Amino acid sequence: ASAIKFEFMVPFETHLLPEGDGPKQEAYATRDELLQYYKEMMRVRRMETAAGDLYKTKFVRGFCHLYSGQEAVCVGMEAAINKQDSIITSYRAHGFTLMRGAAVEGVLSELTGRTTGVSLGKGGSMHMYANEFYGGNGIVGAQVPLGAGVAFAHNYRKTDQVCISMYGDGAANQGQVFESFNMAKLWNLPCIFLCENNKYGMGTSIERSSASIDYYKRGDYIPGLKINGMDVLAVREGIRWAKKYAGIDKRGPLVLEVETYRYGGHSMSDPGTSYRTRDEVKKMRETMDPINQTKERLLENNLATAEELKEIDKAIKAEVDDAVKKAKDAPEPDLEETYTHIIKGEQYPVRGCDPFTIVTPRVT
Amino acid sequence: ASAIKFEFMVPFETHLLPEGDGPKQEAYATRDELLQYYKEMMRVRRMETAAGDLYKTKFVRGFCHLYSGQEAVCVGMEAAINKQDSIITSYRAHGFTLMRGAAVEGVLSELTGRTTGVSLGKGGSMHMYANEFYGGNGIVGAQVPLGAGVAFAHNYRKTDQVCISMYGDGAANQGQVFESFNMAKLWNLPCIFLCENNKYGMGTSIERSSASIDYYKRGDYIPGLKINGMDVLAVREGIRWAKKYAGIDKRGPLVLEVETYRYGGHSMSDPGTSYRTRDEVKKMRETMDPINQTKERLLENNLATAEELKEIDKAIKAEVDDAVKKAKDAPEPDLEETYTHIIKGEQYPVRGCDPFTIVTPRVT
Amino acid sequence: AGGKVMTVRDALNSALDEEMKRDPLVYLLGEEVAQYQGAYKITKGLLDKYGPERVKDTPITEAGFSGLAVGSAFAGLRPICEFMTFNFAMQAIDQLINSAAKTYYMSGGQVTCPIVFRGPNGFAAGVAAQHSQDFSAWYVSCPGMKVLAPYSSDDCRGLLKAAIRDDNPVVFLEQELLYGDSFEVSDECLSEDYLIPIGKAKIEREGTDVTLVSYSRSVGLCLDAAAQLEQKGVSCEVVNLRSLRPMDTETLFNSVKKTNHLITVESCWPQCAIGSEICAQIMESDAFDYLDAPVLRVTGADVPTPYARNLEENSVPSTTNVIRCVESVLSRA
Amino acid sequence: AGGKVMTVRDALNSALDEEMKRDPLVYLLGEEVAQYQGAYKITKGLLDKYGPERVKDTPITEAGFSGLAVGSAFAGLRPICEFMTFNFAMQAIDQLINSAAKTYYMSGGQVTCPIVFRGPNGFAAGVAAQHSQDFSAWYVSCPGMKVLAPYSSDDCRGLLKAAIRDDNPVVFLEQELLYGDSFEVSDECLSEDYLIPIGKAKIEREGTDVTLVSYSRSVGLCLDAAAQLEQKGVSCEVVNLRSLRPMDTETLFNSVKKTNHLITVESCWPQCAIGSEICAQIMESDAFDYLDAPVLRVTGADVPTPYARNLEENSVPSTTNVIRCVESVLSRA
Ligand SMILES: Cc1ncc(C[n+]2csc(CCOP(=O)(O)OP(=O)(O)O)c2C)c(N)n1
Ligand SMILES: Cc1ncc(C[n+]2csc(CCOP(=O)(O)OP(=O)(O)O)c2C)c(N)n1
Ligand SMILES: [Mg+2]
Ligand SMILES: [Mg+2]
Repeated sequence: ASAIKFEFMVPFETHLLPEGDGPKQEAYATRDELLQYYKEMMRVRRMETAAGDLYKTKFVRGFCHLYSGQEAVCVGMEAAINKQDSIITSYRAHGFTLMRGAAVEGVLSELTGRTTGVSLGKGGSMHMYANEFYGGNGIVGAQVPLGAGVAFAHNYRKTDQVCISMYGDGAANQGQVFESFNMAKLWNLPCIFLCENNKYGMGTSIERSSASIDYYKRGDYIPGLKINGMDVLAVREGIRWAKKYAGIDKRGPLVLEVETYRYGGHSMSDPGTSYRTRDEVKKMRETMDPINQTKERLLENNLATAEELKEIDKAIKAEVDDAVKKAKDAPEPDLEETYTHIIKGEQYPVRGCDPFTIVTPRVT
Repeated sequence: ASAIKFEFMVPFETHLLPEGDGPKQEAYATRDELLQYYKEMMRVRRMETAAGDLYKTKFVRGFCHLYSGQEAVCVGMEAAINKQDSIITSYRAHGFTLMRGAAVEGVLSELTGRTTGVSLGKGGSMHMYANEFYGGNGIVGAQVPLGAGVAFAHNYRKTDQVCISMYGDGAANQGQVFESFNMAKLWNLPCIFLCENNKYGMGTSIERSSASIDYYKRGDYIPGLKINGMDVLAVREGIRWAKKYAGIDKRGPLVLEVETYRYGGHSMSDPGTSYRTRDEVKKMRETMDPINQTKERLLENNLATAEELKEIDKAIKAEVDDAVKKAKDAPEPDLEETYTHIIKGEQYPVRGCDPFTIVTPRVT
Repeated sequence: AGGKVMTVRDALNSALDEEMKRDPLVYLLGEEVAQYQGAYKITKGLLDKYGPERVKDTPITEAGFSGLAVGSAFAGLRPICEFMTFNFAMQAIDQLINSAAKTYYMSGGQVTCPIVFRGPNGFAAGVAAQHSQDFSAWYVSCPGMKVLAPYSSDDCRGLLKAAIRDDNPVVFLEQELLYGDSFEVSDECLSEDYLIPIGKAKIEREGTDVTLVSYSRSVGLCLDAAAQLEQKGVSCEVVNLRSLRPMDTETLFNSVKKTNHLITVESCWPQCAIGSEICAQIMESDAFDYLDAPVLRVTGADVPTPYARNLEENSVPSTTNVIRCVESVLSRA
Repeated sequence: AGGKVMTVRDALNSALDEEMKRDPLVYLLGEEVAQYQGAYKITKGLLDKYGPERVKDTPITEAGFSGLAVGSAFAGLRPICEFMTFNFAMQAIDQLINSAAKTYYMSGGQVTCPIVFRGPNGFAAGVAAQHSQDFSAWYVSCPGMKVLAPYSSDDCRGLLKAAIRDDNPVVFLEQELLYGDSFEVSDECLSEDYLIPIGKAKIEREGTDVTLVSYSRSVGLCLDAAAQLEQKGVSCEVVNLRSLRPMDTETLFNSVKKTNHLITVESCWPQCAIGSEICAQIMESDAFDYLDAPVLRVTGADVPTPYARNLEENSVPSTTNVIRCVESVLSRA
């Protein structure tokens, strides 16, 4: 299939890169590619909507941070890297879990706390993992050095792989982010630091949390790139370039800023309307939506018909509906599982809530 | 007394300051001023030598970090600020304790662990305090947000005072330094972050610890100034300007880098020769010594005679010798003091090393 | 009690409000405490009342902002430093211990640190392992710190006000699951100068057969268990420690001398926890001779908190655990 | 023991060396571990042998480099992360607990974390409050972590090698004041495959009258006290726990069943410490019935460590404290 050229509405911006370096301000994509991205973004969107519904009906408990609006980031990233490259992110992790190989059912069942969940029901919304996906981390900022460590391992093994170590605009001020920058630069690690700037921490806008909101420049001495995170092709091109820079050409770490937007509240308990206007959210949905943009590209270039897309939507809906059903029906873990997976290998007796509850778990 | 003009051998360098802003590349100083700085630097030097000797004779125990070579920093700073301005630094704190009002005897007696020590013998080398001097802190980097907090208090009270929050080139990579930068900038705090770059952490040169060794630029979005820390007048002018900028004009925080050098090892247990050459140390002593430079300025400009300086040296020697004697002879604290100053106000029984040792301390 | 009820949230909020009104040196900082009105709305309305100079939203930089708060306390202010939860204070614990708790001592009394670190601690519902650790024992271990763990609205008002007026660093451990709970409060408790003395326990319920000692939310568990056991003819005395450091062992031991049986109840992990300490202290005291059976501990299970509802339930202490222990010690007697 | 002696420093150094030789996935990082040969020279010679890719000097950024080490363990390497002292690990403790210890559980067994965190812990001489805290109890409280606290050269070799080969995060608590001490080592101990099983205590000295249980440097204190008490006709059994989590209570309780008296000896602050936990566990076990007197604890004083020589001495447990407790429990019997 022949590829079509797309110019980016929002250009990349660079920091500390030599003149002319950085990704091109355009991308080529085939029908198949665009259809795939459409499908993947739609799957994330539908899954997140289902997760929200499961939350409202009390099948999901505690914290639950949805990814709606930000789908182009996880889909564009996955399109640019390979399965041996690594990703780590914060608690807003459902989309990545899916993109790194989990089934919708695995994610939703984790949310409902069932044994069929990707973490066997033990991690919940914030703690999901997959092949070369290191979570799902609940402590703001803490995953950034972890990601640098995964990159360290790639470097140690002398591979071409990178680790993308992600954090939010709120997390971008955390000290260990800067500590990681320093080590990654000193040791020339294939680490792509990626700040997902969705404009808000919990209820704090970027201007109120960050003395500099040019997140792609905050690596200071580390080159940076700003990417339009509402355009899946821009994300793909940006990450593709970054992967070559850091992984293949071994030019050291990068700090990327991906501008994006979350449609919902910070978590399910936040209506998400006290610190921003409904209009702002509406406008973003109407003008920047990553799924709509991809849809328009497909339709405007006659790469797909509205019918075809509807078929895709329908199939995804069916997939998600089925997953919801399974996530509701799957069994809760055995109570014994309370005590398993504390440590690996030889097991020792574990104390429950009273001295009469002493369990020696099975070996894992 | 009329002031004489001195041009700086090493010019200031600035970061993010408007063209023409920053201190002048020259200073005026009177005979009295120069004599005073000479005297103060010499006093610190002699005191540190005495501390080293007391260490070798086992009157001082544990860690002991000397300030020899860096005297121009504490003396130049004190000349530029007033008694209501605040300073906080790391464990390399003897010089500041003196400059902020302690007597040599108080510092040395703290080192020998006597009740006449500035911290009653309870803090030792790393934990000395004085009026608007918040220590003497042993955890690398931790004093930096503390200093920002002191600046916060000045701001809260709407004064013109500043806090100078100091750290080393090794400490400059600590995450909480960057966290402090961010808050200080967001809140426009009168905080002067001051990196004392003496070229080494413990045994690690700046190139091996820091991906960027332009410490005055590492505030990124915070304006910076690089100062020759071997020249007491340069330090004075730099700090004077910074105090006006941050304290009086309320233009927000600054990041200063003061280039200096430590003559001795990192602490008394480090010979200080495995990671740098003897020649390097010798050359610094011969060409850059802050005390010699001041002496030469006095002599070359006929502001003082060699005789006069010798008299000063003699007086300081006598002062320090006397302090050494007192520091050796002063009594150790009462054993009861083990239990005092844990908390202020109402006291509760404190357990010693066994269940038969229960002491209710006196109220403090 | 005049029948007036108040939620724990309102108790905390009103205590903060009154103390900020009383002393202009008191200010509040933390994540989302101002514009968002607090992640759990404990600081609701305070920004409006006291303005952005005294109610400060911080960036998500726990080490930095708690260090800043400590520094401002050294310089004479009286900060109240909110952690969104104490789980996040782990990133800052060096500042709490090495800077806040130790400096008065290291300085020979020159530098004081009047600061309150507060926020929810311990279990919450469905938030998994990184968000439900109980840090009580760690802070209790550290000299120079006072550690409070209120249960009721009354506790919260009286202890928070006392903490803010105290000249030492105080760790004030709240419990998210209690915020919405209502408790009766007396007129006295509603007074602007209502202070509960730090270091004094409260007998929440008198009894004769066994002492249940606890703090924070687990006090409720003990009261529930006591009510159930009453049905079975067992009379439990419930001691609410309120203050964990200093701890009122006198009240506790007197209760033990009366009931001759003791169960400790908490939601810390079992090892080196508050219950462990009580066991040790009782062995070293004369109360030991009054025990008719060894002390038993009810604690959180010794596992990272799991997410799944049933596993989580299994890792949080319940009345079943308490009753089982009570029955065991009484049967041994 | 064939009369060969080895310092604790050499024991640790040789264990590191052999394990790095054995497994190319093992690497070492920390402040001053490479070019400077270690602040306390534990890593001497390793840079020369294994090169800068495997022996890495880090910047002074504990949270960052320990997080990085944990991440590399997730990705299959086997890092040994040195803290210059565990005091500085407090800045990083969130990474040790929330990232290293909990992830295997949270991931339902998907992500493993084979890492050793090591360095000196507890008292050193003349370094004051911020540099002499004993963190044993904090780490012991945390499920998902193994915690080792060696005493002798033999302990150090066998336990460090076991820790490096373990698939879980291990906190390995050394003691600076022991580094220069020499101990006899057996031929077996010198073997490259000498492993001491984690979770097993060692009876350092057999005795009949009272059990002294301890770990790390305090074991030496117990042995000294035992020697002195022998003069007075008291026979002490000294149990070296070696492993604090998991803890070999079986060996300990068997000893108690024999001697009927127990003293715990450690240098943690008293509250919520290892001794507290042992008191609690013994109450909950059948060993309790064998006790002829309540357990007493010897600990560090409940104060921030003072600098002055005499105050410092007064805050560190001594043989006097041990002997006083032994005499007390025996007189009660
Ligand atoms: C260390 C720490 N502090 C606070 C929190 C509570 N918290 C969770 S998410 C969040 C906001 C983070 O914002 P951002 O980094 O922009 O990520 P986003 O949610 O927008 O993806 C906060 C304050 C936490 N989990 N960890
Ligand atoms: C958090 C922490 N990590 C490590 C140490 C041990 N340490 C003390 S001083 C030092 C080197 C600091 O170098 P620098 O900041 O350049 O200050 P300088 O000694 O040169 O004045 C180190 C690693 C410490 N005290 N605190
Ligand atoms: Mg955000
Ligand atoms: Mg330095």
